[in-house]
This record gives sequence, C-alpha cells and structure tokens, in this order.
Amino acid sequence: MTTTSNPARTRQITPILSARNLVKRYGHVTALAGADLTLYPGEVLAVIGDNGAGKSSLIKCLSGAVVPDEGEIRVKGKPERFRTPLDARSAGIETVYQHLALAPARDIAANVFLGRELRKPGPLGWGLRMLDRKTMRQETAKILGDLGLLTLQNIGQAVETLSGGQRQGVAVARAAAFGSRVIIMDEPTAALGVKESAKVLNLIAEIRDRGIPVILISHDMPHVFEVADRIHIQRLGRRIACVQKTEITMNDAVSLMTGAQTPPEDHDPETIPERLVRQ
Amino acid sequence: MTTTSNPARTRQITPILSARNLVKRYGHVTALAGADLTLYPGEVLAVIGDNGAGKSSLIKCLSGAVVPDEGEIRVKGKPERFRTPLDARSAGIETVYQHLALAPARDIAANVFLGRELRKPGPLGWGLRMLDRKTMRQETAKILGDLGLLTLQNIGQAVETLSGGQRQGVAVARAAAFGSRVIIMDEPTAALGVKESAKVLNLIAEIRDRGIPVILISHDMPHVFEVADRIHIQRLGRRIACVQKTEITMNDAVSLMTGAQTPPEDHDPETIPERLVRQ
Amino acid sequence: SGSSKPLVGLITKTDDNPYYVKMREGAQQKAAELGFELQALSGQGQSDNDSQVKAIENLIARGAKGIMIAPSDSEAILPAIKKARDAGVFVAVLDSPTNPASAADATYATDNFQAGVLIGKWAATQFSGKQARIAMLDLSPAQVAVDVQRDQGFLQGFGIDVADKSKIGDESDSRIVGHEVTNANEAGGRTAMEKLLQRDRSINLVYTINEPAAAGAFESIKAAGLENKVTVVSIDGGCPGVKDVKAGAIGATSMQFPLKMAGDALQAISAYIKDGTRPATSQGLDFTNTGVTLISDKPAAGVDSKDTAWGLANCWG
Amino acid sequence: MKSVSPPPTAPAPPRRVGERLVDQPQVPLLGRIQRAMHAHPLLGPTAVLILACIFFTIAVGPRFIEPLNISLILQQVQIIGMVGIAQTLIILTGGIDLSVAAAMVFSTVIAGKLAAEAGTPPLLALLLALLTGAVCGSLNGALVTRFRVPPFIATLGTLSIFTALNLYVSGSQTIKANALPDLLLWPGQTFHVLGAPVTFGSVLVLAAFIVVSYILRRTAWGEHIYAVGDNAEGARLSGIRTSRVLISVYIVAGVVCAIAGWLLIGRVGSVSPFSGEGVNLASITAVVIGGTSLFGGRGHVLGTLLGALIIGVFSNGLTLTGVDVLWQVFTTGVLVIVAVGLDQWTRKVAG
Amino acid sequence: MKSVSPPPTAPAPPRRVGERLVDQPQVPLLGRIQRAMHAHPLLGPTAVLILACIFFTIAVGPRFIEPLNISLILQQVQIIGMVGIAQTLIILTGGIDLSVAAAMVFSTVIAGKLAAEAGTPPLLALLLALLTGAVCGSLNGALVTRFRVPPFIATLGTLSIFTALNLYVSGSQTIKANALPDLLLWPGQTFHVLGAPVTFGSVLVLAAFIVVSYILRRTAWGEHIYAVGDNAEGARLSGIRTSRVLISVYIVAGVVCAIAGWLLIGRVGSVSPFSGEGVNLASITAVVIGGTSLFGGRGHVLGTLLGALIIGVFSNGLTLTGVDVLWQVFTTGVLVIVAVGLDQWTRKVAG
Ligand SMILES: Nc1ncnc2c1ncn2[C@@H]1O[C@H](COP(=O)(O)OP(=O)(O)OP(=O)(O)O)[C@@H](O)[C@H]1O
Ligand SMILES: Nc1ncnc2c1ncn2[C@@H]1O[C@H](COP(=O)(O)OP(=O)(O)OP(=O)(O)O)[C@@H](O)[C@H]1O
Ligand SMILES: [Mg+2]
Ligand SMILES: [Mg+2]
Repeated sequence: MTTTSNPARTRQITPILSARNLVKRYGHVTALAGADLTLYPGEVLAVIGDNGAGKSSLIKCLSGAVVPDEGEIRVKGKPERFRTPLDARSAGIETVYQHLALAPARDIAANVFLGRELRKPGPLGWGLRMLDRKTMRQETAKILGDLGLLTLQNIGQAVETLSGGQRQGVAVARAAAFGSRVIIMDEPTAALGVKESAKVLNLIAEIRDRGIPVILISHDMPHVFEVADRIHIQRLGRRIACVQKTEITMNDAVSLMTGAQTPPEDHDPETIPERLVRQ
Repeated sequence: MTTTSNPARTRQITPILSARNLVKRYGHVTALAGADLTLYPGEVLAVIGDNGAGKSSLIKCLSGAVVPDEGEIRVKGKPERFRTPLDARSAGIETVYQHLALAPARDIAANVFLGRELRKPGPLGWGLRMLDRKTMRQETAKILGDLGLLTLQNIGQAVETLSGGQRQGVAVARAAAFGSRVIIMDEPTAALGVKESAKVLNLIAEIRDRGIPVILISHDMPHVFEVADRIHIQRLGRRIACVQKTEITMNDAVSLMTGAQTPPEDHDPETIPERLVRQ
Repeated sequence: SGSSKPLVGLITKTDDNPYYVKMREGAQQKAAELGFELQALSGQGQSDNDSQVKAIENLIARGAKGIMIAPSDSEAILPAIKKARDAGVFVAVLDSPTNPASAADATYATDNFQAGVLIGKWAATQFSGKQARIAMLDLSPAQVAVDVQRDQGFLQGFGIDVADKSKIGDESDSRIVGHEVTNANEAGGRTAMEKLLQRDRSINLVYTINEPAAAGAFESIKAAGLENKVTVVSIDGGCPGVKDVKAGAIGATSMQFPLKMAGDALQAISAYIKDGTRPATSQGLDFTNTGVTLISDKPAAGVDSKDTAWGLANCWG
Repeated sequence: MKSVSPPPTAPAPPRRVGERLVDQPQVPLLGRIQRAMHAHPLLGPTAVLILACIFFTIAVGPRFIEPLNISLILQQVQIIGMVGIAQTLIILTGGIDLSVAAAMVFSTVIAGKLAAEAGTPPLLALLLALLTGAVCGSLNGALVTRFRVPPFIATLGTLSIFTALNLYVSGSQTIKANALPDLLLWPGQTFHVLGAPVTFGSVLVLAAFIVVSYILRRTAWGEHIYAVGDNAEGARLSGIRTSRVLISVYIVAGVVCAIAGWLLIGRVGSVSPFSGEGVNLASITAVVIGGTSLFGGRGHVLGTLLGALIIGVFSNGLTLTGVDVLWQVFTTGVLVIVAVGLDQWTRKVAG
Repeated sequence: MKSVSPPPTAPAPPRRVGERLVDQPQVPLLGRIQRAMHAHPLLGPTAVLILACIFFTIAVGPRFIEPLNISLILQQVQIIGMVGIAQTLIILTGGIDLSVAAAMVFSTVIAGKLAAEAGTPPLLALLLALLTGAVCGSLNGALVTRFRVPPFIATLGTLSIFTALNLYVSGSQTIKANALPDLLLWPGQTFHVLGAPVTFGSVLVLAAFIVVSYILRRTAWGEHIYAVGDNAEGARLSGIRTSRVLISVYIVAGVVCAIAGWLLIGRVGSVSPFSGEGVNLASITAVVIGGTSLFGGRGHVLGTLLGALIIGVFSNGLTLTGVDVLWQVFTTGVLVIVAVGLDQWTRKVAG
C-alpha cells in the first residue's frame, strides 16, 4: 500500500470497514442514534464510551449479530448487508462478544472450533464425516498455550465450570486463531488477570503487526493508550470524536467520553492513523 | 474500638470475618486447596490472583453460595456454617457475584429489592401483603442516582436488556444499599466505564468510612492500590500472602500473584491493617 | 407366581372404565370358583392396540392357559391372537368381536349394532307422529367399531337411511341435528350436549354412546330447562344408568352383560383345558351373543323390554 | 347534533421537544402495533380472542354472541381455566405439571366417597378434598426440590400414582348427584344475568383468576415465583429460599386443582373417577396461548384466562358452524399454531 | 483352582507423585461412585437397568432372563426406542415433539394405502412413507424456526393436524396383513439367535441407535445440535446456522418416525390408524430416564436406548410377576421417579 505523508491525500486510503449513520432501536430505547465508524487497514481502533453508550450495539451491527434499523456498512468500500453473524464471518470479521458466545455444557476444544470443526483426513473424514477430536484438542491446547491465557487443570472441562477469566480466555483464543480480515473484541480483558491482560494486549499488537486491523472496546484507559492507534469515542449512541492516540491525553479522552468536554468544531473523525501515514 | 500501636497487641483485634483452611473440589478440579482469609473491622481487603486462582470460589464459601468440603468460617470469632446465601445474608454479609445474581426478565427495581421487597404501609401491606412498587421504584432511582452508576433511558427496563456495565451497576447498587456488616464484591468494576468505576471506588471508600469492611476482588491493580488497606494474594487455591498496601509495590504484588516471586519466609499474613493500628 | 393354578389373562381396553372394571371383578370371582389364577391387564385407551399386543405376549411368556381379550382394534390384534393360539393358548374374545370372529377360539359379545337398533326402535315408537330432532353423542373422532355399530344401529332402528353402514355422519336426513364426540364420559357428554343445543334448541331426542355420556348430557338438558321435552337413549346397562332410567333422565337403555361374557368365557376355557371341547357359536352368528335387553319403564309395542326393577336386579355394577 | 369545527385560531398543542435525548422517530403502523403488543403482552391473546369472536359471529350468526352462549362458553372453560391457574403457577417457576388432572379427579373422589358413603359432613368433606389436593401438590414439590427429579418426570410419575389410587379408592364407581350434598354441587348452581344462567363455578373461576393475578403481581411471593423461574440460581444467591418457594407453589397448585375438582363435581353433577380426560394438555395449551413461557419466569395468569377462553370459543364456535369433528380436530391444531404464532410475531420487536 | 498369593518381595507399583498440583485426596466409596457416574453419565441408567433385571429375575425366576423373553422385551420396546431417537434429537436442541406418534402413524397409513390400494410398488410406497415423515418433520421445523412457534405448541398443533389427516386418509379402516406386501412386513420377520426368535425390527432399532450415536458424537452436525440446544444465541453468534440445524433435525426426526412406522407395521402385522397411543409420553419418558435434559444441550441417545429398555423391562417384569394392572400403573409411576431420582443423585456431585 502506498501513501504519502501529504495530509491532503490521506483520504484516499479505503477503510477496510466502515459504518455510516447506524441506527438501532430496542422498543423505547435507542441504542444507536446515527453512529459512524471507520477502520483503516492495519490499525488498532479503540472504542471507548460510558456504559450504555452503544459500543456493544455498534459492533453487533458490524458483526451481523443484529441488523441495524438504518445505516450502511461497507467492507473495503463495498456496501454489505450482514443478516447473520455467519455473513460477517465469511467476510472475514471475527468477533469476541461481551456476553460470550460460548456453549456452556461443551468442552473447551468444542467451543474453540464451534462452527468450523475439523474432520479426520482420509475416508473417515469425507466419507463418514468423522470429527478429528484429537487434533482439535491438540490445536486448542497449543493455541491456549501459545497465548498463555489459561492456567487449566483439565482441558476436557466444560466451559461452564471455568472461572470468569478462563471463559474469556477461551473466547479470545477462538477469535485470534481464526480471524482473517478484521478482529473485533468487546472488552476482552474485563475478566482477565494482570498477566493474562498483558498477554491479550500483546496479542492485539501482534495481530496488528500481521496486518490485520483490530477493533478493541475497553474501559481500561491504560490498556487503550497502550495498544490503540486511534481512539473512537462513543457517546449517547453516536461517535462524537475519533482521534489519534498521540493527539489526546487520557484525561481529555475521559472528559470527551463523559460529556465534560466537547470536541473542537473542526474535528475530523476520519483522519488516517499516523502509523499508516508514516509508512 | 481501642487499639494501641504496639504491634505485639495487634493480634487481639477479633477479625470480623475469617476463614481457615477452606477446601473446595469440583470433580477432578480443586478450586480451593486450604485457603485462609482474615477480614478486620473497617478495612478494605483486596483479593487479587490469576484467573482460576480460586478467588470467586473463596468468596462463594464466605457468602454461603457453596458449602466448602473442609475448613472453618468464623464471624466475629464465632464459628458459623453457611448452608445457603440467606444464612450469610442474615449474618450481615452482602455479596456482588461475578456472574451476576440477577433475574434477567425482571425490571431494575425488582432486582434491587429481590428477596426483601417492601410492602405498602397500613392494612394493604399487612393484610393484603401488597408490595409497594412505587416506593421501590423511587428508592431504586434514588440509589442509582446517588451512586451515579447508571445512565438509563428507562427505569422500567428488564435487566436482560441493559448493557453489560449497566447490569453490573444494578448488582453493586443492590449490595451497597443493603450491606450491614460485610460487603463482598467480586470484580465489581470489570464491565464499568471509567466514570462509573471511579464512582464504585468512591463508594467502597465511603462504605469503609461508615465502618463497614469490604472485600474487593479485582484484576485492576491501580484500583486495588487506590482503595485497599490490605492485599490478599491468592494463588493456586491458597492465600500465599497478605500484606499492607503501603508495604508492597504494584510490581511485587503482580510477581507474587503470578508466582514469579515467593513471599519472605517470615511473612505473617494476619497483620492488622495500619488504619486500625493508627487509630 | 408360585401358585400351581392354571393362569388365565384378561385384557381390557382400559383400566378405568366401570364397564371393564366390573368385567374384571366378575371374572375374578368366577376364576376363583373355577380354580384359575386370573391376571388382569389393559390398554391405555379405547384404541390402544399396542399395549394389548404386549399384554398377550407377556401372558404367553408367563405361561397362560387362556386369554380373554376385549380388543381395542378388531383387526390389528389378529396377529397377536394368532401367536397366542399357535402357542397353544385358548383365546376368548369378549365384548367386541374381532374381524373375522373366527380368528379367536370363541367370542362372547354384545351385538352392538343390535343394541343400537333396540333403542332406535324404542325411540321410533315414542316419536311416531312427532317430528324428531336428533342429537348424536358419539365416542371419538376415530370412528372405532363399537362407536360406529351403536350409532348406525340406532339410526337404522329409528328408521333413518344410514348410507354407508361403516361410517358415522354420512347420513343426509334432516332430522339429525349433528354429531359430537364425548370420550364416553360425563364431562364430555355435558359439553357436547351444550354445544348441540346451542346449535339447535329444538333437539328432542338424544342418542348417547354410553350411560356416563348420557348422564352428562342430561345435566346440560336440565340446565337448559328442557328435561321434559327431550328423550335420551343410551347403551350399557350399568346400575347408575338403570337408576337414571328409573329417574327418567334416560328414556331407555340397552343392557349388556359383561359379567356373563367373562363367566362364559372362563367356563369355555375350563372345558377346553379339561377335554379340548370348543364352544359353539350362537345360531346365525359367528360369535356367541351374550344378548342385549332393552330397559325402559315405558314399554313400547313391538319392542321387547324389561322394566327398571328387573334392570336393577341384573345390572352389572 | 351540531358538529363543532375547531376555532381556526386555536394554537397548536405545545410540543415538548427534546424531552428525550433522541426523538422517537415516525414508526410505521405495523411497527407501532408490534410495540404496543410488546409493552402489553396480553394484547396479543386479547386480539386473537376478539378476532375469533368476530369471525364466529359472522360464521354462526348472532346466536354465537348472545349471553346464553357466552355463559355456556364460560361454563365449558371453567375446569380448564381453574386447572390452568395451577399450571401457570408451576410453569412460571420453570416446571410443568402432568398430574394436575389426576390430582383434581382424585380429590373429587375423596370428597364424594367421604360425603356420600362415609357420612362426613359436607364442609368437612370439601376441606378434606382440598387437603388431598395439597398433599398431592406437596408430593410433587418434595420430589422436585428434595430429590431433584425434573418436574416433567416427577409429575409423570405422580400422574400414574394418583390415577391408580383414584381407581383403587373409587372402585371406578360413579357417585350420583342424589347421593351428594348440595355443597359439593353448589358450583353448578346458576343465577341469572341478562337473562342468561351463570353458574357459581364460572364466578369462582373468574374470582380465582383475579386473586391469583393480584398475588403474582402485587406480593413478594409472586415476585419470588417469577425470580425463581427466571434464574433459579440467581434467585438463590439473592437470598430467596428457592426450595420453599417451589414447594409452596406446588402445594397451592394442588389446592387449586382440588377446587377445580369441586367445579367438576358441580358441572358434571356427579363424581366420576374417569373425568378429566384431556385436561392436562388443554391446561398447558391455555397457558402457552396466553403467552407464558414454558421456560419459566415470563408470563401472566390472566393470559391463561384468555387462552382458556380462546380454546373454548374455538371449540364452541366450530361446533356451532357445524364442522365435522374430524375437521374440528384439524382446525383446532391450525388455530393453536396461528394464535401462538401471532403472539410470537408481536414479540419479535424485542429482537 | 489354586490360589496364587503375590510374591512377598514384589515392588509396589511406582507412584507418580506431584503429577497434579493438588493431590487427589482419599474420597469415600459413595463419593467415588458418584464421581464415576458423573464422568460416565450412562452409568446411572445402566445401573438401574441391571438392578431391575436382577430384581425381576429373582421375583419371576429364570424365565425372565431367558433369551426368549429378552427377545420379547426387545420387540416390545422397538417402537418406543425408534421414536425415542427422534425425540432425543429434538430434545437435545431444547425442543419437544408431541407429534412423533401421529407422524409415525400417518406415514404407515400412507405406505399401507399406497401399497395395498393404489398398487404402488412396495419399495416406492416405503420411500413415500419416509418422505411423508420428512414432510411432517419439516412442517414442525418450519413452524419452530420461521414462525418462532415454541416446539411444544407447534407440535401440539401438528399432532391434531396429522391425527385428522390420518383419520381422513385411512377412513378409520385397518389394512390387514394379507393386503400388504412383504417388504412392509419385513421388520416383523424373525431369525433365530440362541434359539430365540429375533425380529429384523429389533436389529434395525439397535443399528439406528449406533448410527445416531455416531452422528451425534463424531460429526459436526451432532456438535451443532448440542451447541444449539445448549445456547442457541451463542451458537448463532459463533456462526452456526441455527435455523438450518433445527430444520434438519426436525426433518431427520420425521424420517426416523416414519421408520418407526415401518417397524410398527411389521410388529402389528397390519396398518391401523389407531396405533401409537401412549408412544408420545413413553418416548419422552425414555429420553428423560436416559439422562437427557429437557432443557437441551445435554444428554446422549444411548441413554434413550437404556431408558426404553428400562420401561420395557418394568412393564414385562411386572406382568410376569402377576401384578394387577392397577398396581402396575402405580409401580410404574414410582419406578420412573426412582430411576430419575437415582440418576439425579449421581449428578449432584457437579454441585
Ligand atoms: N435487547 C435490548 N433491548 C432493549 N434495550 C437494549 C437491548 N440491548 C441494548 N439495549 C440498550 O441499548 C443501550 C446501549 O447498549 P450497549 O450494550 O450497546 O452499551 P455499551 O456501550 O456496550 O455499554 P457497556 O459498556 O456497559 O457494555 C443501553 O441503554 C441498553 O440498555
Ligand atoms: N462448578 C465448577 N465445576 C468445576 N470446576 C469449577 C467450578 N467452579 C470453579 N471451578 C474451577 O475452580 C477453579 C477456580 O475458579 P474460580 O472461579 O474460583 O477462579 P477465580 O479466581 O475467581 O478466577 P477469575 O479471576 O477468572 O474469576 C477454576 O480452575 C475453575 O475452573
Ligand atoms: Mg457493551
Ligand atoms: Mg472469579
């Protein structure tokens, strides 16, 4: 990808994922009141905002979990309509949901491979369609081990018997193992320990370095400022600002997010991440 | 309460809540392998530890949600056997669980007053046993307003339609409104926004200042160091250390917790909080 | 199971209908007299063939010498009966003949069609010169054999063209207001009657599948204040039913003799075990007709009947 | 009457702008209906009931809607309605009760035997019948809470047990009205409203619905029933004695079934050990048509009243139109599906 | 036989210490049984089955356990077993199917009518019967997924619909064996094993259990069925086409019911529109006794086989002991509760 550092030309980079004017209402509650979002290739976009600001609703629209009442979603500039999570997944968007999308009675490997199970090689696989549980277990152990996310006594445990953080680890591992074009994480570190959180932040940086952009929702400002390139600030169902991490302090971000401060008149939420500009 | 600053006498303060050698096994998994805990009056005790270290299991034993296989729990020095959460609640122990104990289809007020509903005054109340929904709504609105925990569009919303953070706010508000002797919070700020987290930390300090001790489980070290008096470090189902906040750095705490460092030989996890010593 | 007495099984359609309960009690008594051990089994409903098949198999396995069965399905039961007979078990069919009746060693049954004809004829005499408006309270939508035979028998006895004799409800006679199902119990009878009365309040003649249904129907007739305008006829001959005849709630009922069926069948089994004799069938029929008797306190010319005093002395329970 | 046109200068009513942060936008009519129904869950079944009444009034003629027929429908649904109350309570806790009909009939047999044969005073016989219901219910409750047998299996088992006891005690004998005291037959007595006879039983059912509705919505016990059905573990952690709530619900349900038995005696005019056929399934159907979730925690007992009425109206209306029984069965099947499908559609808005 | 005592110097087997972080402490025997049963959920029903067999062998004598009687029991449970497979699939998704028996009978009527009256070639008639089952199932599936009608109500409705169609098509007439082609009667044919006649139907059922067990445990489709029943929304968010899974399950269940219909023809030796009474409840009972949760997502189809056998053994054993039908009803009720209660006890360890 070629870009110049001339700010006038920055607009020419096509966002890999963008949303315009999304509206989502639940009965009398308006979760999204015309929200926008722009994600450029290779960046980590943090989404921050108060509780109930519509962060989860926004990413649910992007991942096909809910269909917005109004608004448009584009992938690489092409309008898309995601009617199911599978649509988004086939478009290469992998998501870790806040209320984890796990099957509690199934074991960890089954959850990691849910929806894309491996079959045995050879006739057992294509003839008898036999699952390759052994490989799935091994892969799972490997993924979890590599990520260092879980201190597990028993890999065959049902997910419902895991501790809160262990469950979240499973969900993150799943997204990380399969994400291809975009990875969205809704508060992936909320239940994680210090060590594990650090691992997830590392992981996010690694994924970005592999060229895959990440949307990260988090309430943890130090985490956000550690790993994000740009920060999308959501308030009352709308994006009120989106700034380079380097252009804003933590305090200002919090003020914007809580409404204590408003963004400057000339604020342009679509600026290209510096990382890309620098390239 | 009278105490001297003579360390030799500090042992004479009776812990308000203590646990000795708790063991809890789930099938092949050992969640608690002889855990201790001591909570002194008027202190904030933070419990930290890796995912799966047994923090939630520990407080579930203290709150009567599970019955430990072995070990002893004392309230004000008196041995107690909590067979149900109600037993613990009658002993004045109020808990915010990590997997929130809410009735998702009920509205916010019903959840806040669950199990201790208010009845109308007069014959409607004692004769017809009529609930005073209006007062419960008003009280709820007041509690939530005072705590500043929720930005809600509709107080009559079912809890299942709330955002992750809003739900947590409801659970915290409930415990704070009723706690009488001890309040236990299992990761109360995990899903909360910056502003709301700050409110909860304030709240914890306030509760402590009212003389009610608090046990706080959290993965957020800055939060822990902001509000705790002593820090209980849990590892592999056991308390490996319990130190004054002033005696330890964040880094050391994390090292202990992750096993990168072991506590000194002469470490005494039962020291009295400085706050009390100072009084 | 330790007894050395020969074992005989009795398989009824249900275990809760008083008709079969009485049949069971009668059989128990008779079996004790004849020195049999009797085991009573039953299906789970008026049309439950599967349980009856199971019951036959289990009785064969238990080494029964004779089986008495009131088949729920007159045809589907045949292979099981054949299996029993092949195993040397004497099979007596009670109450409802199999189709064909020759499939069993003996059959003791009411001619249900005849039972219907009797009340139909009796009703016809009550309505000579008067326009009848008829409500038909049947058993179930399934059109099982008893249901069809009684219903069609009644209509034919009354003098209505029944069209297909094996089908309820294909008549085109305007005197019939409608058919409803009752599940042969009081509550069903009441509801069905209410509905038909609401459809047409000029109903003055009610056919009912059995006496409990008749009792229920009469409740709703009474509630509508029509008890003096409506005549109810029924089939069964249970003691509560005969009392209803006596009290005027039911005009006439066809009495059957379940105790006689069971008793005769046990006698036949006993004889067969002793010397292999097989009973003969009633003349002109392929089964042994245990008879039906019309019970009414309003005897009608041209129809034989007995009064309720006789009925109470001979009712089955 | 003189039509009054508005004064031309009348000021437009003041519009409260910005009251909500985000203005409620214009929503199409269909959407608005959906939302209203979502906010008021009884609207769905009510609409189905009204539509059914209109349909049958057109198909059958005014005879369908006259007070006499309405009174009849009420009488016909009183048993299902009363048993439906018991069933609603249990389904709200996340259970199901297959033994309701058996418990009901068993308590009628006890009452009848005692009053007609043992010479027990009528009131005492009635009270003992209610006690029988309570005992049946507490057996179910004990199995569910103490022995953790799932309600479906526990009540399937007690269904067999009660049925057997019932046949054993009654000897399958019907006890006729003339042997029964007036008290037991009282629910079948009528008084007149608008020239139509109304039974005390019908009134009793309506009263029971109002009382139970009050209890469920206005008392702590009701609140706890919903909470237990919604999230049993959460309710327990919140300090609700879930076992005690469950046991009490089963006992109350048993008593309600016994009251239904009383209505049954009044309606049938006798005590018959093999009444109550189809009442189990019909009661569950009424509950579900009324919008109560089989997973517990969501629903309303007045919905069950509407559900029972819907069943009654269909069954009555189809007969009056003269449809063959075979096609009545068919149509009932279709209608149950349509009624619930319509209700589901109104809920979709919650997405 | 000479008893061999261990050589006194044999070294103790090497103990792997510190393998787990926390050593598994000594657990009392009862607790160990509980744990074993928890780890192997089929142990509970298996134990109940074995206990029942031992009990009846003592009560009845060796006649109970001889091959002839075992073969008989197998024949008697084949319909419940086959329908139980369909029911298990649906219950695993969190649903319930009340129309299984009606769908089964309807497909037999279609096969019988075609083969005996329309002169359709036997194989074609059989295939069309299976197709009928598939159509019945897909109607249920469509109602559940497209119109969001809860499975209980959807299948309650289709139960009425299929029953009516069934009576209509068959004209309530039984078709006798001699009018039916051999192919349709084939499942009732026997061959001999250990001198006892075994029907092909029994073998077919056992084979079906093995195949479905394989599918559920070893294929992605099986995995998805469990996931949908466990957490439908979570499965959807994980990219599983939940509607497609549900529809396919209902269709397969319909086909399995049609196969059960074939067995039914073979067993009864005729096509009767009134068969299948009690099969609905019995199939659900078998599933639950087998340890499958009515809330979906947990359980195993082989448990259903055990459940069906337990039902069959009780019903056969009670008859052979000569218990009267009244007390058979009673005992069956008690036994169902005890069987499931025992199973629950073994699960308590999960806390
Ligand atoms: N299914 C639903 N029904 C009704 N209201 C809903 C539903 N889902 C979300 N909402 C409402 O929409 C608003 C936005 O919710 P959302 O979950 O998007 O917030 P969020 O920014 O993710 O908050 P948090 O940080 O607490 O997770 C909230 O007010 C919530 O109550
Ligand atoms: N019901 C259960 N069945 C089996 N294992 C369980 C159960 N509950 C907890 N465990 C196991 O016990 C261990 C301790 O769990 P616990 O929830 O106490 O951890 P925690 O310290 O609270 O972790 P986190 O910070 O992630 O919440 C974990 O390994 C978990 O898998
Ligand atoms: Mg969120
Ligand atoms: Mg925890």
